[in-house]
Amino acid sequence: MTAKLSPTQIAWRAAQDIADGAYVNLGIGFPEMVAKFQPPGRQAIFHTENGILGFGEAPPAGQEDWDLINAGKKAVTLKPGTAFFHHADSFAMVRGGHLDVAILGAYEVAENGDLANWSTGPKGVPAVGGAMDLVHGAKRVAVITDHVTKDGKPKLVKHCTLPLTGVGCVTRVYSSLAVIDIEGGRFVLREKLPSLSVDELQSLTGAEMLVPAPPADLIVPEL
Amino acid sequence: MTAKLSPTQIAWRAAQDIADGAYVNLGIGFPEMVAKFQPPGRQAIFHTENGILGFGEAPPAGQEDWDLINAGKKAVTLKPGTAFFHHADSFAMVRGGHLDVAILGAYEVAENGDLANWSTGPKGVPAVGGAMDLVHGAKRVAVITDHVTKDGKPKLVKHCTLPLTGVGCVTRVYSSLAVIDIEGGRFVLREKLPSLSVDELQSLTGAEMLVPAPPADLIVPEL
Amino acid sequence: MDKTLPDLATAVAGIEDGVTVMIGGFGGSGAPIELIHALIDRFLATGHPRDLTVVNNNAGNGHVGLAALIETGMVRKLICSFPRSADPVVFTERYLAGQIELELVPQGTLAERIRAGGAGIPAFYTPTSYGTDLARGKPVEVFEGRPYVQERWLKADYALVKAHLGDRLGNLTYRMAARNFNPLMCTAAATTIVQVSRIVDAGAIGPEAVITPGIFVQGVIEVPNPAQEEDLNRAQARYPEVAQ
Amino acid sequence: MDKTLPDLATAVAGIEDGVTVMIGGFGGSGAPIELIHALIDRFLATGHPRDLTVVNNNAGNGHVGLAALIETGMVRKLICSFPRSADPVVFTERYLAGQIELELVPQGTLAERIRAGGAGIPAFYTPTSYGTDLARGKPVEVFEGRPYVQERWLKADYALVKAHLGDRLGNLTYRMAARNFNPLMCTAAATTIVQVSRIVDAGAIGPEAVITPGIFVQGVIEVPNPAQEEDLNRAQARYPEVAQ
Repeated sequence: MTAKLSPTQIAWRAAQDIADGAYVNLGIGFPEMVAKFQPPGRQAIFHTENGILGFGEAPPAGQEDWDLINAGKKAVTLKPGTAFFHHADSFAMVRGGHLDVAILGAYEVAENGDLANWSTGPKGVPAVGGAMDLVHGAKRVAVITDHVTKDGKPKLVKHCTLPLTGVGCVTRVYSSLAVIDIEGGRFVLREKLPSLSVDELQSLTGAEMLVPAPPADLIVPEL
Repeated sequence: MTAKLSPTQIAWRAAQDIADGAYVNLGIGFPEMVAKFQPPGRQAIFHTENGILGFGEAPPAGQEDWDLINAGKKAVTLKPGTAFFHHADSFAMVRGGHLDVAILGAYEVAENGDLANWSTGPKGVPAVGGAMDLVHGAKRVAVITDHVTKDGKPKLVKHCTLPLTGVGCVTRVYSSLAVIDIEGGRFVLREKLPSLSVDELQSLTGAEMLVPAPPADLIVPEL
Repeated sequence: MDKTLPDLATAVAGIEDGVTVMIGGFGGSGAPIELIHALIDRFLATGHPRDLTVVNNNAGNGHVGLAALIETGMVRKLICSFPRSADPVVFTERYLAGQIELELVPQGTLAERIRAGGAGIPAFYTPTSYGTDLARGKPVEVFEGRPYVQERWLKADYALVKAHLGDRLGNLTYRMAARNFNPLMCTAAATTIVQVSRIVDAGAIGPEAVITPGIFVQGVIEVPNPAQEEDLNRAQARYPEVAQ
Repeated sequence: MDKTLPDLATAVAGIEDGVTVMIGGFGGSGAPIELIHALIDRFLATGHPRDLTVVNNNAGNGHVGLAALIETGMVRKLICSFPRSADPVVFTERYLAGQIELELVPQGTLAERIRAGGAGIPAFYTPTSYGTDLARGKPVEVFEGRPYVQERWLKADYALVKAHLGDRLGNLTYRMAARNFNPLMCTAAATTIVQVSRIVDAGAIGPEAVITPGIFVQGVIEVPNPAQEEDLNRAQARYPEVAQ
């Protein structure tokens, strides 16, 4: 197995593209880690579906207030400038295009920007939450994901096989191996791990990557 | 000219049908007078389109606060329990069927409940305000009006000739001569001035009135 | 006019078999646990109400609140966006056994459908779910070159809501993110019953601080120190206390 | 991040010819008089912006604020519900002379169209205006046996808004019924510029007291003791002070 970035490192890389003052929604689970890695001097404002803008980090254990939680039902904290609102206003922010960035996990991303991240098929209990709203709302929809599945199959694919979350919505993928944009219905390689050749990366990717310029080295600190 | 009720007296009569605790919107101008005549022991809660529920009477002259006005741009006052909200929430109350009664003025009311009260035709500057929303929102839409125009023509008609405010929306008319319900697409006489015969009233009305039971006397105090 | 109710039993007494009940909250925050438990009490005593359609963002957690309501078998159908939680065993078992129907709705669409129900808007268009399984059978229309899915309003016979302060006219405030779906559900139900931590005099809530104006509220019941679902679940509570 | 603006001229500097500008307020309450006057100043100095489409509930009163904006000839089209006032002479003359276009919209539909613009909802159905002249040419659909008119969202390039308190992140409160259309317009414009009576530190507005969260606001300018249209009109003020 090739060396690859840890989830924490992928989150770090995604955080570097978030501008100061950006309004950002982080999907529940793994994407929540992005908040920890804001570059010095920048401060994003985080939105959560359940009606908070501008919340702070998790409180110390034992100091949770269960009326102050994020969409993942984890406790958060107040900061100066936090605002509360109801769910319809919250999704007006999402659907109305007021968020600058949404960062979500993925089961599959297709070269045309289709995303599948809510259902692994007819078995089990389906659950969608706010993902389908987020992918059509934020100005920029990015995905953070392992480049391949646990079985080694590409997660960046020609066509999604799993139920779609949204059509043509993803514009950038931060994977464990590369940073890939989606432009004009194609994967465009921007950065890759220096230890990996473009051919090796292509072999782990389910659709052809365009490489219009030599990809930059994807360099991430030990975390 | 037959004796008739003054606008103040029509407003008094309309006020008698408003239950304690009812949520009520009064159209701008003449209908606003209804608020003055709530029967003892009853307290309606008044709504105004520009985002106040539960406001109080006009302040003394010179004590107006021009951020505290009703839809007619007249100054009102706060009462314990007043609430402010924005215009979309205000019309959610209207359109969503949360008001018990709306009382409006009329140019014409047709026997099927059609109302014309916003435009006297293509001349001049048209203005509609909240009337078209109110007629399709409140649980009960009542009209207060002179029974005939200044020229003596019926305002209760077979078909409206002026531009409509709403279709089939009015259920009761408080006129200067009578109280008339609209049921099953027909005028139904409920009360009339004792000085007036049913035939006289019919001659001033532009469509046939049903009189299923002897009409009650419409008796209103001197005001 | 005084909308205060004497006790929890009275608050839920009117809810009949087969009705649709919106239940506020997002996970445990804003969940009207005591009202739900009062409804369970009534069912255990009388066998009613049953065959309920419940609208909530989630499907309950552990064995209290909404999960307990499902566990008693009172719920025929659930309309929600995310039937997962730390401990979703009650819903999961019922669902996989085919004992409860699920209508899965994207969260923002769920919120907007409830708002539409309260605002008298029978249908609206949203980009959400276009091209996905959740848009199946729904009309699609193109506006300004982009496809949108037509969604319908959602209304209820009852809403069970948790607020923070309430006055006798039904004006409400909420505590932090416990607001979530609660103000929307107040608007979309024919009868909205609210549990508040404290009933205050009219005027005690400033007119600019009112989040839900009283016009949307039919009954208010004071429940001081309401239980929080997360605390109950950490204590492994079950409702009713003796397992069935 | 700091959204405060240095002066009124800077606040309105980006507004170009031909754009759509939502202007908050209902009559004089909540009308951003100083922002409007700053826009007039710019037009008088530079000849721009002109050919504006303005969205407001009314059409101005007397010779200040929106009426003055119309009087200078900057407004090509007005979208409003009620172009009448105590002194509507400016709009009335222009309209009857065919010098300004009018799109008349029922007040609740106007509010909902603006909300829809801010909420990403391109169209919705309302019973309002069904069967009237104002529904002409609009699609009608029947839901549950009742006919509804399809209305479209309304968005703007700019919103000029009056609020009460604002912080540097753009969180806002409003004063009494001066709220009206202002919070909606904040959401529906690409760039929302707000005049506030006082700029306060982030955190000075409690998180439950925020009416417009900062995400909907691009610029905040402090205007202490803002003029009230009613007072200006009682004093028979004109803007600019020398009649044109």
